[in-house]
Amino acid sequence: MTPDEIEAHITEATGAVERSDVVHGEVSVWVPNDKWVEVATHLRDCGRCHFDLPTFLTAVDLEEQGFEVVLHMYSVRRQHHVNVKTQVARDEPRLPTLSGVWNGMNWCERETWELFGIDFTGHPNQVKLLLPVEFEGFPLRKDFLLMTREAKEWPGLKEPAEVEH
Amino acid sequence: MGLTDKVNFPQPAKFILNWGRKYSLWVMNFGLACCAIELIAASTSRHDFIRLGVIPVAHGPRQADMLVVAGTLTDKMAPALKRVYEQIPEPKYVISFGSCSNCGGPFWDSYSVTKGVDQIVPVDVYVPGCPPRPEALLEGILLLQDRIGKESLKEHYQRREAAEPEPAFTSTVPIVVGGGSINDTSIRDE
Amino acid sequence: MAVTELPTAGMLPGGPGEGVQVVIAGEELPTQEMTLSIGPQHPSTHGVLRVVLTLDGERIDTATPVIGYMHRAFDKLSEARDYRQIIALSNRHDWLSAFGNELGVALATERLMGIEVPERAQWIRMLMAEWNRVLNHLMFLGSFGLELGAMTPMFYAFREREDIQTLMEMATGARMHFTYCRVGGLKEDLPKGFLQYSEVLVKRIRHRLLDYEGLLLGNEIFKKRTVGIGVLPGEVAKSYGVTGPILHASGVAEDSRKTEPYLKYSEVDFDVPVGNHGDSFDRFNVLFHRIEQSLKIIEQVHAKLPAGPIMPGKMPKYLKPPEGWTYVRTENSLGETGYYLVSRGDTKPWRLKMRTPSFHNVSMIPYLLKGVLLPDLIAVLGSVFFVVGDVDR
Amino acid sequence: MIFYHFFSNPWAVFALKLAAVFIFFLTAPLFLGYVEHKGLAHMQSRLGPMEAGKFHGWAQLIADGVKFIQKEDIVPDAADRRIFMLAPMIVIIPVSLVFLVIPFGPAAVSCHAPAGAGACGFWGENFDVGIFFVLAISAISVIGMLMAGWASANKFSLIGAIRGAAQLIAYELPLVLAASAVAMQAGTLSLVGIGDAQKAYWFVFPQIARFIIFVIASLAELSRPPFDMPIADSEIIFGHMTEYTGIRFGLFLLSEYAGIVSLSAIAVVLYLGAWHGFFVPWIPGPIWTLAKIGALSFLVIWLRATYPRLREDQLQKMAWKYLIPIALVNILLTMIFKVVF
Repeated sequence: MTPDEIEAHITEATGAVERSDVVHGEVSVWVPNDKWVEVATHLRDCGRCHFDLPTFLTAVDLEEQGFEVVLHMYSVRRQHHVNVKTQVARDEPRLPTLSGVWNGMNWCERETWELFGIDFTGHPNQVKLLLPVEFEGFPLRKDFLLMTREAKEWPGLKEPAEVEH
Repeated sequence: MGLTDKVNFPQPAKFILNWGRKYSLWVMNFGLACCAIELIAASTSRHDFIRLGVIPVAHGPRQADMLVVAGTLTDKMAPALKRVYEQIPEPKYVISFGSCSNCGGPFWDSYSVTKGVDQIVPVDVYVPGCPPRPEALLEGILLLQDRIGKESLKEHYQRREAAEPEPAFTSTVPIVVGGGSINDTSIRDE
Repeated sequence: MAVTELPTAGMLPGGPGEGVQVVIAGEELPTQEMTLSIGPQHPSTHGVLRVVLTLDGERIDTATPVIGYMHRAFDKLSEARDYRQIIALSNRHDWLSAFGNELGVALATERLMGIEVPERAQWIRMLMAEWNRVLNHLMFLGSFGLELGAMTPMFYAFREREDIQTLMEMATGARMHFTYCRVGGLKEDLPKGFLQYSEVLVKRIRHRLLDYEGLLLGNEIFKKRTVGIGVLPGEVAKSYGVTGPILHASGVAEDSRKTEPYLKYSEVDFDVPVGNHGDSFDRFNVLFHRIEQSLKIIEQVHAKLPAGPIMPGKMPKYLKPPEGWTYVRTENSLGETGYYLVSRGDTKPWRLKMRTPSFHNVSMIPYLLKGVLLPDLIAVLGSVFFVVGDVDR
Repeated sequence: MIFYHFFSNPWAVFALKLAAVFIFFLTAPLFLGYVEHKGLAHMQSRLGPMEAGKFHGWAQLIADGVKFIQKEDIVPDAADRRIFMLAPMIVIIPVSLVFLVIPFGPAAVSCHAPAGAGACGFWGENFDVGIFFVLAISAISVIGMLMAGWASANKFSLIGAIRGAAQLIAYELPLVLAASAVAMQAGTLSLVGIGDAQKAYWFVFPQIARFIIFVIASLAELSRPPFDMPIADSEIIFGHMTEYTGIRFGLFLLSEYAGIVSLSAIAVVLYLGAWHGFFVPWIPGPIWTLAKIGALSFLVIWLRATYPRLREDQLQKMAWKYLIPIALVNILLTMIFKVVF
């Protein structure tokens, strides 16, 4: 399917799409939190979508608007992509888990929980994946500062225009 | 150990003992990141540091004489490095291979990277580069062998004991491949 | 675990897959599981992966990979660096396919900024990407032999790698982290004599691949150790997000060089080697044949390389992609490496998520290791191609 | 005449032989280790040791030895101290005893030694049951291996030791069966006698299968590739040797290479015509023996460069399903031929 067809199909079939757009040939659909699992399951099982390869799941810090969780999927058979996005609140980020839908989501969600602090309810094993157990804080949030940079400016700092190439 | 840390040997005996240590540096390949590949490259066909008696068949730390830390050391990995270092029997030598293990390298501002292995273990030779060429490691080994050829084990152990609680580079002034010294502040202030 | 649950016992004649029912006397005796922690510094995990095993004799009950020993915070650091510096940083996460990584960053930025890359630069990028793929696959072919106890392929692989690295050094000036891509094109044009040496090298490596075929793929013991070990069905692979040679070995020919050609892959002719069974041997067979396909692409690039500039005429002084986002996927050596780039119009990205193949490959390890013998851990781990820096980033 | 008196004194002969055996026991493994370094290196397009001792690194293993004696002697806290320290000795002593009975040449002509000291010749001792002495004593090393593995209090060591023991049990039988067929054909258990019996033809020619079984079984007993599962470095670090440092580790290494030499020597005596040469009969017997031992040891090294390792259960399967039945059939055939002809 072409990006526009996917957009139309998902909007129609799930009835849960808040808004959608197509940029650089990539479809994004925004869905509410409570329809998250439902939409993902539909995209996996529907014969026309057939998204069988979950590419990645991550989040983007939107500062005061909370976090945007992005799920990218690909269909090997139909050869098309989709980005399913949802926004979670900043003060209590919470989202139902997708680890029952695709096996691969287990680690992706663990990583996202660890780096952004987004709680995936129902996740079977939500423990630290990359960082040591004693690490505190959620490093990919914008309010997590790189202390080395804060302490001292990098001595080799140059603006791009100052060097050739 | 045993006698070697208590007695000053006469010159011929010392020469033979040092010669043995110099040409039999079994290396514990503590390959962590990119530099590990260059370390392996240094041990294989073209560069082949086995020529110099650096033998990469020590699979465990117990049989090793030299620890080459190649690559980025993270805070999560640091306890493992400390443990491996402690498992190596004396006399042991440490080569810090690559910018990451020297000082954090391109990940200097990361929240999870240890900025320099000399915070964890004492270092004898620093090999700069990201990653250094295998030739740089070969030079580091040659310089280390020179030093081993001249050292006295008794003094070696005394220095180690004096430096015991603090790792850093107090054991002896470390070698920096390509010249310079780690105490040379002129480079930093530039 | 009760002894009765064991269909076959590994240490007795028969072995796995033989279907010999072994009745163990003294069933009432309690047996104890052993927990064995392999890694983070262990010869078989090529890197700092740790696998915690519970063993029943030599049979693995459960295997839990523990990652993060190489987590260097690429995602966070790239938010503090401009695009030029990110190219240098991205080299380092998958150190065996450095060029493929920097290519992805450059492509993502170019797409967001709408930069048209000159023809010649695209062809050269493709040439370098394929040479990098050969470098990467040679490394895995060699190290797998070493882990199974055959020393020689490792040394042969490095002999070839040295040759290719000399070639790469001619163009880029670096042995491992090339930093040859620039947003918009390349650092500089190919030096004189590069193409001739490249042609010579293609022939030489094609000839030397016969050695690997003899030492590994055609070796009876190698086959005994790998055929039927760690079988991964295509559906399971896909549900874990596994891509690249492992997915191909499971019979799924999904390769973004074919399905969504970037650079000039639509203008060259090559095949995607596919396995039938998805076992360790198939994964290696696929890897081996991918080298041949890469060499084939390289030969076509030699013939078709056009003349022209390698950077677009006018580049902005500051790289400031407009507000927006994009996801660029490239078929890197080990699978799909993608960059999800969110820009807010600054010189630094707002968010750069790196999607790496190794992360997904490793997440699939518990599935493959369930119920195999301890020696097969090597055969499985070695054939689940991963680079630890690519797993942890 | 002084020589006559010297050689007729059994104690002098004994001392001389002991010294010779000891020197051979120390130098042959070192030489083999050096050949392995260089041989592997040249097979893998590198150079191998070049610096130690200046000329092509000939002193590499001596340097290793000098280093081993200086290393710290670590006994892990959790280890069973006495057994841990005893294990390397248990491994190396049986291996060294095997060297006592290897015959390198024929019985000397002008031999006037009194009865009781054994006939005079290029061997340490001519036992009447030499072949069983060798097979029995070389099996003792595995006890040392088990001791080392158990006492190290290391899981990798334990797995390695258990593998080693399982391997030895599986391969001792084909080894003994293959050797006993030779004893049957020669009509004697004495190694010197077996050597003599091959004057007409080498025992490898009548039945090559038996020789191959013997070589495979010895490789497994030595834990050399492709049967090096007990010390498989990529799985279990170094097997039973994982926790050993310095000179104790050196003893393990020495026993490994001495084991290669001794089992090659036994194979040469049993199958490859011991000191009997061909084409150039004027070359003395001991040199023939040494050359054959060298060639066979080189084969062992060569295999290391070529083959990956098998899996433990595959090895067991090979032993019980193939090698032992073939060896038994072989014995049967040998018996029939012996009776008929």
